[in-house]
Amino acid sequence: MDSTASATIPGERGEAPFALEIRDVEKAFSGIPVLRGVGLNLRPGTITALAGENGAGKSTLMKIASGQYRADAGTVLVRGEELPTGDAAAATRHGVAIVPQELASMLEMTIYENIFIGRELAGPLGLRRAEMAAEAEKSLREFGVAVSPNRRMGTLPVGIRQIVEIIKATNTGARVVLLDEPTSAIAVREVQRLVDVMRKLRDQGVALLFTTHKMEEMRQLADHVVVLRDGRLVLDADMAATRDDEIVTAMIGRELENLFPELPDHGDEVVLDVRGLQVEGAAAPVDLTVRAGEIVGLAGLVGAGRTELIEGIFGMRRTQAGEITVKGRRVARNRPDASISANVALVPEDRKGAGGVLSMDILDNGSLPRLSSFTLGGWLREGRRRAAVQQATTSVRLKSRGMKQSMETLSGGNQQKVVFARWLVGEVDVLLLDEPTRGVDVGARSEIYRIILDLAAQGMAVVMASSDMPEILSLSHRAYVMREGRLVGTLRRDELADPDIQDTIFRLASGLLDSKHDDITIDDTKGRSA
Amino acid sequence: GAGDPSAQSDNGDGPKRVTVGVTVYNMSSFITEGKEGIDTYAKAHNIDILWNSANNDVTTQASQVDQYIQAKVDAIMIVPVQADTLAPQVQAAVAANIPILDVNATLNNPDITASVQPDDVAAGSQEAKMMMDKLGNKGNVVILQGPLGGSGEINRGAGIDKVLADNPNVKVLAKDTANWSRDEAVNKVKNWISAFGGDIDGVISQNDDMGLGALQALREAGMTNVPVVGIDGIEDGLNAVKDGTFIGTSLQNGTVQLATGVAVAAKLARGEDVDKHTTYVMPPITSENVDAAIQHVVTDRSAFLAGLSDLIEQNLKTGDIAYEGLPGQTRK
Amino acid sequence: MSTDTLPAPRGRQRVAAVAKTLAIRYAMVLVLLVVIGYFMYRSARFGTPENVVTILVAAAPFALIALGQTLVILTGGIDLSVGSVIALSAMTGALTAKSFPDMIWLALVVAVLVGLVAGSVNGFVVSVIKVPPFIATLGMLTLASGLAYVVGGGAPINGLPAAFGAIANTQILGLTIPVILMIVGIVGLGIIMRRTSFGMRIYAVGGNELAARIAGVKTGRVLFSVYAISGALAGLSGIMLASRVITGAPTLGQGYELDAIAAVVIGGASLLGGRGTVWGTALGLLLIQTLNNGLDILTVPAYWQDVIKGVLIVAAVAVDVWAAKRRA
Amino acid sequence: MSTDTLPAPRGRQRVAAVAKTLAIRYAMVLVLLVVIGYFMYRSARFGTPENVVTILVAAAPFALIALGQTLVILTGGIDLSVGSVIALSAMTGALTAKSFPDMIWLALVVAVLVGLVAGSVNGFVVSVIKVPPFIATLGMLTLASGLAYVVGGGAPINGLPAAFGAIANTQILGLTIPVILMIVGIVGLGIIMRRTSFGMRIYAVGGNELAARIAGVKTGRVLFSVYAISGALAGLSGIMLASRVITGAPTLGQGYELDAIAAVVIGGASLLGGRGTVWGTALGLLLIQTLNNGLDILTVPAYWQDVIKGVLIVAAVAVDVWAAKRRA
Ligand SMILES: Nc1ncnc2c1ncn2[C@@H]1O[C@H](COP(=O)(O)OP(=O)(O)OP(=O)(O)O)[C@@H](O)[C@H]1O
Ligand SMILES: Nc1ncnc2c1ncn2[C@@H]1O[C@H](COP(=O)(O)OP(=O)(O)OP(=O)(O)O)[C@@H](O)[C@H]1O
Ligand SMILES: [Mg+2]
Ligand SMILES: [Mg+2]
Repeated sequence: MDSTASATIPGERGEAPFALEIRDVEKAFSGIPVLRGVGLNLRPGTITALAGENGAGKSTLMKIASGQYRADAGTVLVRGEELPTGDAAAATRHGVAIVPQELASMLEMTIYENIFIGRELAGPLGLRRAEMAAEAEKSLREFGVAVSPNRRMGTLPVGIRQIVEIIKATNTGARVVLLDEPTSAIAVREVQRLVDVMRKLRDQGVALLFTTHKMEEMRQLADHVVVLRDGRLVLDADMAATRDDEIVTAMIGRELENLFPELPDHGDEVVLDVRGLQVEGAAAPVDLTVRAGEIVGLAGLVGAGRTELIEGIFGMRRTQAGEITVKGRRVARNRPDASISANVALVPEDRKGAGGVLSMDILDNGSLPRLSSFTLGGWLREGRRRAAVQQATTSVRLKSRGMKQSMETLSGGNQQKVVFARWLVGEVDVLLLDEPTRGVDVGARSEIYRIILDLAAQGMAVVMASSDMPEILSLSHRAYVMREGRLVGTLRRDELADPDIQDTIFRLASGLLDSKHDDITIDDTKGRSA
Repeated sequence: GAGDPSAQSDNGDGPKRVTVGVTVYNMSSFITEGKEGIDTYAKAHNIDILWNSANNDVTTQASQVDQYIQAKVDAIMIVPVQADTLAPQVQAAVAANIPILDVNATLNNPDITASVQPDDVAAGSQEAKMMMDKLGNKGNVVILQGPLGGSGEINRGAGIDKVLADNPNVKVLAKDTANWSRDEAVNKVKNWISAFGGDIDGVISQNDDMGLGALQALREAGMTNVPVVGIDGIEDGLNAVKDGTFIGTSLQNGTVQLATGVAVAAKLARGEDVDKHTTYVMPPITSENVDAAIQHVVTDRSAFLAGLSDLIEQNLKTGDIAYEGLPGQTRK
Repeated sequence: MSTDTLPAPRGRQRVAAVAKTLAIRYAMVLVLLVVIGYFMYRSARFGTPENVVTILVAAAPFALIALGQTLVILTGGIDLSVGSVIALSAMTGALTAKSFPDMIWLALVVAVLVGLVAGSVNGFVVSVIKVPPFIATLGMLTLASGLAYVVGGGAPINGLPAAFGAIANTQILGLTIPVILMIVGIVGLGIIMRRTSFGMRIYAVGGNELAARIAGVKTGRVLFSVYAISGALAGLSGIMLASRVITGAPTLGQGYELDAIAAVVIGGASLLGGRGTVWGTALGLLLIQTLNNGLDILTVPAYWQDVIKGVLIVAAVAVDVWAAKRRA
Repeated sequence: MSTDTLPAPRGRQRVAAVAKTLAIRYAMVLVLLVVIGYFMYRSARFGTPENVVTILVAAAPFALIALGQTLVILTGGIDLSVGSVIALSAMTGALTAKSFPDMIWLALVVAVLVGLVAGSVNGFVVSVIKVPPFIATLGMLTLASGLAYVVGGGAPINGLPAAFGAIANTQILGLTIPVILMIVGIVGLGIIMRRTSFGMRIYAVGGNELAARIAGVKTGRVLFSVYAISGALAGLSGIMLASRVITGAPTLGQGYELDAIAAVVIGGASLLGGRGTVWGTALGLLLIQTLNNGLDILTVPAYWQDVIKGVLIVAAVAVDVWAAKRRA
């Protein structure tokens, strides 16, 4: 650990304790060390970025600091007081709040109940529900989210749930706030609100620690950066004094070339043709055509209906009308198994809820969608299955203890890699991606981009919904902006290179600009083969 | 059930039409046969029956009695789930001037109007006696009990214990409940065979079903000459007596016992004179009279039912309500 | 159903639309009303005030355990032991009444305490030792049922003082004490669940234990208390049952747990926890008890009653599932 | 703990370390061995081959339903109806045997078919109508139990031909048919669950139904089939029970569902689905049956048996929970 960071502080004003002090924490799972003597100090009124590859131990460290895990060795101190290890409620009482990476919401409860649980407002006549709802609404409005605080959490998309989690953690009056990938499910605009909220808290003297895989966010927010690699702290420095490539090198142990590879041209053959697809609850039917090798991006704000559209195409969400053809063959609607048979693949947004089966191991998760190709009369052909999954997971640089490791013990980013990699074991004609690199580290991200392009080059059609703007801009041949379940604008490749494009997209997405704008037309039918 | 009064309202000028509410503990073969007896008697004597079963739950039975009181039936007959219960319900019935009687198990309530009770103690003694005779008053036995705390288990057990007390040379190796059930008994006895092996000289079962389970367990262990005795005289029990695998049983003819109950209830409702406390003393069934018993219970049942009404009228006059003309039975 | 995309319906149509909305919203109420209507049509006796009281009296002991069960199920647990705890507390209560015939209130206190202790053991085993609730309470089911026999040496406790009957059979304003307890319990707990942080935290623990813990809820304490409450209510139910029939029997309450759980689930609660209401439970309870009573009044033979009840319970929930889809 | 940071333990220490690892890994096996050891110490008869067979014979009917239950529980469901389905299929089987005394095999076929139909109804109600499994199978419990009485007109079916006993009592290589079915069932299903796509899909549906569906699993079909299998196995169990004692009783199998579910959960399965194994179930079953047998051999009175069993089952699972924490 870098000694300069801690050396300067306690001296200044005598014995002023750190907001959070982590000393020599060690943690192993089944004998395999995950944290190997990590020490870290957070001063009040600072924001620290915690960076590292998938599986480096970031979440584990945060879970120990918030009392969810018991450390094997080492201590955690909050304002000089030692926390009882493995006691989440005690950590909360000491003023440590956390937004976990895997969102922990009470799905059957309302937004305001989720926000106020544990510190309910009550008077002599019992709970003051109206007051709680009003306060929740105010906080939601600060984030620019216009949903009723009385909505059930379970009915909300992941992005809004993430915002509610952030509100919950930042409204507790906590002195230490830990945010584990708070921006992974939200788009630029919400990130901006988060930045405002975090800065406000910092100015109030709160110590914040957050993880992210995005360099811009670290730059924008952090005063300080620490990097974990293989359970060891390898960098602890002031943000201002550190270059991006230093951070990346510290993280992945090598230098990274271009994140986004060159985008090759696509073919002419129509692979995916969606006509008049009416997703249940959507305002209007959608038409969409994707050609061989073409990558179509879907941009929009949280709740714009990108996920719904993608899920509708795949058959995971009910559709009421429309026609889907893949390579000229009609695919039955509302049947994921039919989509899979037609070589359509989906990497869903919610990897925990819809992607992997957490109770199963990597091997099973990796082979589940293509089970038929690994069986003979219903009996598994272990050798083939193992070889195929092994190859696919290696290609995404999965960090695991082997094929038999249970999904739920993988780090978040590694889970995402499995959910992506499992389609690589067989042929895919249409790849539907919903936030494909959510929570994936930079190294693996470039790997995944390369794989997507390779597959596209072999003639696959890709539809990619993403809140990561660079991803949309650099990786799509064509992009749509969605609002309220409709495609409200199309952007060609050349338009995507426009320096003002981010602003255009934002204005389209929020309805400040409508599709009659000069450059932007819904030109989906253009060039469609009759 | 014969619950619809209008269906059979006009029955000429027989005795006054009355309604009897019956609640039974549950449907068992005893009750099912008994219901046939009740329906036969009721039809012949201008009685409407309201019939409910309590699923072995005391409080359900309490609610059913409450309902009969509300429905203002002319008499209530209870085959109790549990002895010594329902005091408040009996009180309410008496307050409403409805005769209420317990049949087959006692409510042990001084307010009860009448009762028709089997002599379970005598039946227990009777089967234990048969076993003692068979064993020559010495040896080791195991005992299968009914559900603990039920009046059958308590009273039959008391009868067995009384006989055993007089037989110091007979040792009880084990005694436990198999809840009247054949499949529970087979495992229980199997385990006892593991524990005691050939030391078991006899099985005293508080009912036939468990005795038949014991028989199967003994057969599985190759112990074919261990005597078994039961109570109740169900079809398979009687057959076991007939083929010699049971040394005997005691016939508790549900058809007779429950029909007698309804007969008493109807007479009370009509204000007729009737013996209010009758006891059903189970006739012993051995190889000598088993054929006649089988005819009454199984093979010639319709003939037996045809004569049932008269039989009961006669029995109520003599007071020997268990009489059904088996060899060895004499009318007092 | 988004009514705002359609022109506002009027007159008849409007009534139909409103009716449909109500039907979807209150599907289970509707099912109950249909059942009640049928019984009233079939028997004049069914709707009499006396019979309504009979239903309530029969429902009361179930209501008490179903209330406790609601809390347990809301946390995502299950309490299989309530039936046996009823037996055990009835036996100990009866024994107390027999030993101290002048202090009948003591029997009440002892029975509730016994239930509380049994429930607390469940709570401890679930919240501290972290044994799955199904096993923890199944163990207690077996244990308490054995102890119920031990208390009476294998026999029921009879010959209780008549005053023992006063606990359950005393009437206040025409209602017996168990019925009053039931009404107070449903209303009181309904309010507690809506209006106190205790209630909200029960939902939270069932909804997502980790999230609740991170938010500072002492989840262990919440878990412990729901089982303790369930036990105490079973104790209360046990003494009421014993007092009603003035006897202590080790078979009292046997199998009641399934009926209690059924009432909760029919009432719309999820066995996964986090979803359900006290009102729903009351509704489920009423449906079951109405069926029991109505079928008895029609003197449907017991086994046909089972056939009908089995089908109707599934049908009622099927209707509710259907309606819930439209509600969402 | 992390072995690479510590010097490798040697000699004695090493043995102790290995023993500890094994103990943690196979905690439930260890508990079972301790129980067996105690009984062997207390009674010389316990360990005899005859008694082992006695245990197996008693275990067999439970094993069949516990196997079906394992599949159901792995999907996150529950099948409460197996006890009643046993009764219903025993009754219909017995009735068939009585009506066609020359075609005993027909009784077997009819019983299994009746079980299959009952299970299929459960499967349909759960997978298509989407009624929660608890309610669907509770409805079937009530319905089938009612029908079991209807079949016999309220009474057991006695006077069956002696040949009816052949179904369960025929011996092959010294083992009766139910025991053979149990062994084949455990081994066969154990293999199926590990080695076939069917087994894997069951785990997937139970682990995360939505994710399974997205991965192309026809979840409805999987759900349907586990309930159908469970029903058919209950049918088989029913006819075996009836044949063993040559009678059809509507109370046969009553309450067996709890023992079957307990065996599955003691074996380490989660009622939330996705976790558990056939071997675990076999182990849980063996624990319960060994207790039943051993306590009978020691002639412990029935109610004390309950007390002991209640405590031991919880203790066994507590040990397993403790070990599971260390395993992770
Ligand atoms: N409960 C567990 N059991 C076993 N291994 C675990 C468990 N939790 C985490 N691990 C392992 O610990 C390592 C660190 O995981 P952690 O979640 O801390 O990574 P992370 O840095 O947060 O990664 P990401 O960026 O993907 O979120 C991973 O290799 C993971 O597989
Ligand atoms: N997608 C599916 N979801 C659920 N069950 C399925 C699915 N596909 C097949 N099954 C069922 O799995 C069982 C085994 O299937 P089968 O014998 O056809 O082997 P298979 O063709 O190799 O299976 P598959 O190719 O689906 O892996 C059959 O009962 C079949 O109905
Ligand atoms: Mg992480
Ligand atoms: Mg989305």
